[in-house]
Amino acid sequence: MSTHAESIGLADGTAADGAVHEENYLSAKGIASWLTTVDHKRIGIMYLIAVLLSFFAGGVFALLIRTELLFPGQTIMTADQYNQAFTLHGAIMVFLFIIPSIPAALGNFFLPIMIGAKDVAFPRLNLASLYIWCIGAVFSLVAIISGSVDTGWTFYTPYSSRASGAVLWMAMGIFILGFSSILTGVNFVTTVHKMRAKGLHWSRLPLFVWGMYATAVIQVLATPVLAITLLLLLVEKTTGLGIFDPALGGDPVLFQHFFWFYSHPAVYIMILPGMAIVSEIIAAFSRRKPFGYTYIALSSVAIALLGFLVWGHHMFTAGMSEYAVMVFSGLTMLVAIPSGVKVFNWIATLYKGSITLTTPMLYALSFIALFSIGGLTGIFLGTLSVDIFLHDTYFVVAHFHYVMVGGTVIAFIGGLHYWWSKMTGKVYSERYAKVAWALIFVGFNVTFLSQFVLGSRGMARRYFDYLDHFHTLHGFSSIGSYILGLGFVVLFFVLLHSLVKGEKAGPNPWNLAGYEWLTTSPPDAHNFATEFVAERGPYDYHLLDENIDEAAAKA
Amino acid sequence: MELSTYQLPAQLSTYAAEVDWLYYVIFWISVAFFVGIVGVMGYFVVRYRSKPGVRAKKTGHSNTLEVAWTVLPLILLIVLFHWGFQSYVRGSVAPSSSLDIRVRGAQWLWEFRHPNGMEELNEVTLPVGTPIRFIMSSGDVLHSFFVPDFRVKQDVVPGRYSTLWFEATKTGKVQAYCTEYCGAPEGATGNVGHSAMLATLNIVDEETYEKFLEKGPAAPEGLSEAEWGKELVEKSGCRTCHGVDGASQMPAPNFKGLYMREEKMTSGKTIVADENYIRESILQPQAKIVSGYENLLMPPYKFGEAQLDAIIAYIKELSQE
Amino acid sequence: MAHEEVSVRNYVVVFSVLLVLTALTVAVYQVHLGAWNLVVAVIIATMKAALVVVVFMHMAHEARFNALVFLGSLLFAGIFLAYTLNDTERRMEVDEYHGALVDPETGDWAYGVAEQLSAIADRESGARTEEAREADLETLEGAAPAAGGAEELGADEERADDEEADAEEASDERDDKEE
Amino acid sequence: MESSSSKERSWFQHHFASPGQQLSAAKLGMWLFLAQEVLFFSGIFVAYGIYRTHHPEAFSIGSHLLDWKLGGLNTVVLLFSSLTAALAVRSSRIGDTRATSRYLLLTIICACIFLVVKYFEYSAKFSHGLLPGKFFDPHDAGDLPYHVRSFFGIYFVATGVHGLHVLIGIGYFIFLLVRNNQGRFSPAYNTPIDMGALYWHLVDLIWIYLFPLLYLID
Repeated sequence: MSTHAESIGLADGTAADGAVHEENYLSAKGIASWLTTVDHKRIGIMYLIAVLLSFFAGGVFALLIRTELLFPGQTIMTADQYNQAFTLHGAIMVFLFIIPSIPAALGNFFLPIMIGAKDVAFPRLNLASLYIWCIGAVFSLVAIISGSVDTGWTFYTPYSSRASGAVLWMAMGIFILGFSSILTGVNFVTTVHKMRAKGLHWSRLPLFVWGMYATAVIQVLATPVLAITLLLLLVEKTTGLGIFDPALGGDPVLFQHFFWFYSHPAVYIMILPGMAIVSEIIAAFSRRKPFGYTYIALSSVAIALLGFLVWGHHMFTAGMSEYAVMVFSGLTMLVAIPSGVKVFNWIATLYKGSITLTTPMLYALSFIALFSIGGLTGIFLGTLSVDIFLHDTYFVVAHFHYVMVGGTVIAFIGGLHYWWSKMTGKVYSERYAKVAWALIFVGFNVTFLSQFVLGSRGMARRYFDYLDHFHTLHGFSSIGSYILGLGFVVLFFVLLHSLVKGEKAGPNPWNLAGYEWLTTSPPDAHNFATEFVAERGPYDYHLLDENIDEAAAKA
Repeated sequence: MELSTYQLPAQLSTYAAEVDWLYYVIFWISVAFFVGIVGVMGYFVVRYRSKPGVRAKKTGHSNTLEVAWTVLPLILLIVLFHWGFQSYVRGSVAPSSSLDIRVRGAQWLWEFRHPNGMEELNEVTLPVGTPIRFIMSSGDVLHSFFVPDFRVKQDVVPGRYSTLWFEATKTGKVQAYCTEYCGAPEGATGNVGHSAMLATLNIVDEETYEKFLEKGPAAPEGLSEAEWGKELVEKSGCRTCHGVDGASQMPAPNFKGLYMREEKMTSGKTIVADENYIRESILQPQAKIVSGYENLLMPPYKFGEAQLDAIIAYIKELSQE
Repeated sequence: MAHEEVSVRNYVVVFSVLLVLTALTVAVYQVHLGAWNLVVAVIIATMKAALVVVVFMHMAHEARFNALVFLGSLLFAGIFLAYTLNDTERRMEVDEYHGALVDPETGDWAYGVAEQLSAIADRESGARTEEAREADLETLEGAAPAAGGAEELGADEERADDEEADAEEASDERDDKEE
Repeated sequence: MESSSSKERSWFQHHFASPGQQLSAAKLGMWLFLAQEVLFFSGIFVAYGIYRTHHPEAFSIGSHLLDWKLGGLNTVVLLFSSLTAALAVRSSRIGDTRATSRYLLLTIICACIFLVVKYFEYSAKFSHGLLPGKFFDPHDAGDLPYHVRSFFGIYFVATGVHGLHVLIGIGYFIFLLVRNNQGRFSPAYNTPIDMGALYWHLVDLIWIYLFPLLYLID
């Protein structure tokens, strides 16, 4: 065990110069030490690599789609290849990347540290969740290679129940990926409830932990309905069951109910971790306790619970009864409130803070701007008569990309930068990271702002070809997507470069107050050298600053 | 493409203005919120940039502020919900006096049937200024009928009917799209499948519509009259009973060599199968029946004049070979 | 564990109560109560379920949160059922065409239900070709031995005893479309 | 309990502060898993609810084709196995490992009886052509309404998925029996049996609802 004295209690902010060969979670070498590890930090790192690979695969499909749409008519692929491209872009990005991304990668790594625990409640279950993710990914890979999964990521019947066999593989793959998500959820809820260190009562939990907790609740309660939906789809495809296929007496709108009962809470599985990271970064780089801490924490839980009531707003034009349409539209308005509360509280946190514009802070601020656009356009789609016009057009595509890419992915990258030194012990170069941020910010906005106008002018979704009057906007969008792609490439080079040539990072490079900054970076195999006791809150910068003043006075 | 504003297409139905009004109400509210949020954020970031020696103020909290930015947006959203629902009801419940057009969506084509039975493919001629209700159903997978200029959209579900109504305010051609993903043929090149499933609504004035109902649709360009006749015969199911090769044992009279042939009627008279006889046998098959085919029940067909001429031209061409 | 052990007698008592409730469910089934049958059956089942959860699963001595988790899952399952029913049961109420399976005026079915119609037509005409049914029987016999005694089955009694297929009417080929 | 030597405490996971914390964490984890199972089966109950309200007469005819006596027998068998599972937990808590093995064995036997009865039920259905999906062809049942096939579709999915869970339960209980005979469990550590019993009670709960809803539609 490392004898890192200062890592307990209040770090004095100077880099840990003394320890040369101190033991940390990366020290054990060899493949076996990685494949059979139960250390939540290693599992987090493995998830991070797996998730970034699937992000790269999904991104390639996105660029293929945008290249196809650069010019009207056939550009680089045929219509059914295009359909496969957008289906796989959707399925890989949603099921393989964005749902496990923050909870399983950053959440696995930092949740136990931020509550002062040695590990998650069920470490072996955590490793099982990673392996189940891999098996699910293999099934999806077989589906991708073996042929035409062209049903859209939503698998709407009766098209999916009559489509080719490859849909069977993809449905089984996602069925298995669902269990990996459930296991992570069970793990996190139990960890937050049972494994908190002494002195860490609920009102002292970091907001990241609140966000992970709310996400885990949704993962546990919503994902099984996806499992039963895909199971029923598989049984219907193989034995002609007739629950969803109208030719056999089924009701395709019932499939949409089953699918969206999971998929709307799933979009909150995607955004809540993003919000959790942004709460951390905003508080850290304004060096203040977040304004309305309890309101931000409770709004995470409110989003998680309200998220189960509103799935019908995906189906306003699907042929639902007018009563159901009315009820769902009304409830959708409720779910917009907690998101608004969070955004206002973040901005109030900036007030009278001492703000430093590091790269993570840039990502957090752009999250607030982009997520606000995503959220506000959600109100267009929640209002009935406007949604009837805008449903299944590019307006919806732009809306959910603003929330998913502008929200979760930007927050994920912000979190990656924020904790990079803690995870890898290396420092990335701020200057180039800001270049990558600029490329991503510009590329993203060019790509998807033009899609808002495309959608409001009536351009339908999932179109292989379009009429000529949409050409200029599609051109802008495609060029924007290239800039966005370039931005991500630059970003990954910056991070990889830091791994190879980055200089060593101290335990608390930005001199922050979060509990994760109290341990060494990279952290000790058991997170803290000794038993962790929380004497102060995770955001008590005023206490931290007083200590620094005393240390400065003494020295 | 004609636009009513930078963001929205032309308003060509009575319902469009209402939707656009609510769209812009929400748009300007969103712009206000967005500018407010980003503006205040920008100002705070600049105003409270970290300066050496200046510490961040300890965070206070104010429940009034929290309650304010929970309740005020809630009230705003409830009002928006109310307007949205009111206008949705007006947009989804068709007036009772509306003209019912049957629509069948199938994989990658739209088929329209007028009340008098006449059918059109991927194109429909409709009167301006009268409420029109589409009663739609799909033959295979989910589709969705979307007319941006009328601001209406409704999924076309197989196994179920769904309805959509509008009242056009201007004559002219209006573009309609399919907006529920419905696949594409394997390996086919060019624009096929879901993105090619377009329909055009010809909005014409009242009399042109009445005249159209008699004359029926014009021949699709690029097809000669006989070829169009052949297509109509195949599409309308005549081939299930009538042969065209003069040899096969089909239950109904063979078309090959039919034109100007002498036929002995059940009434004993022999007549010449000329144009009028063929036209009459299509519209009222039971009027004159050739002896030996008494027990065959042919359903009456509704074709426009142009379509009848095309079928007759096709039969003539078959008879000359 | 903190609390003293529950005696075997308690468990057996609870078990016998569960048996009584099962018998009650079956008894209520014999009595024709119309729609109320479902309500009563669900109530009795819920009582049995509550007994199992509280006694067998020691919910009484559990941490409160575990009970909250379990009841929460029931709540969300209920929401799922309630809203889906709110949709499927209330179609055609505003516009009699919207969501109708059969055209209210002309009575013909919506498109896209070919297999369903052909199956209904088959059933009405009772026409199914001999070989198609024989083929099915082989696959079944191979799969599972036919149960011995003639199960009393379905609508009319006397039909059940001539188990062999000789008296069946011929019927046109049913096109079992292979997906 | 703390006094036992480290060999006996091999079951204690070191990242927990105390065995008490480990047990309560295991319990919470199990209840979360049961909540997830409830929602998994809720999909089937919703499909059942929708189609029963849509086609009540087809469902009641379909239900009459089922043999409720076998269903009732299965219910009693499962209730008894629930009892023996609970007794197994009780006896392992007071340290009577022989009684625990007996009860575990009884639970496994009851579960097997349940599956055998299920097998007879299924084969009776198969011989009458009442199969799921497109194989549904009740050749000697006369004029059944079309949606009886939906009833049997849901019947086979529900009882099939439930049967699968019974199978998983049997596997786990055999694992418990083996571990118990090796003397792994003691009053200080019997969490796996506790968890197995919780899972088994849930499987019984699902059947308590499935039996009246599927077999007893008047």
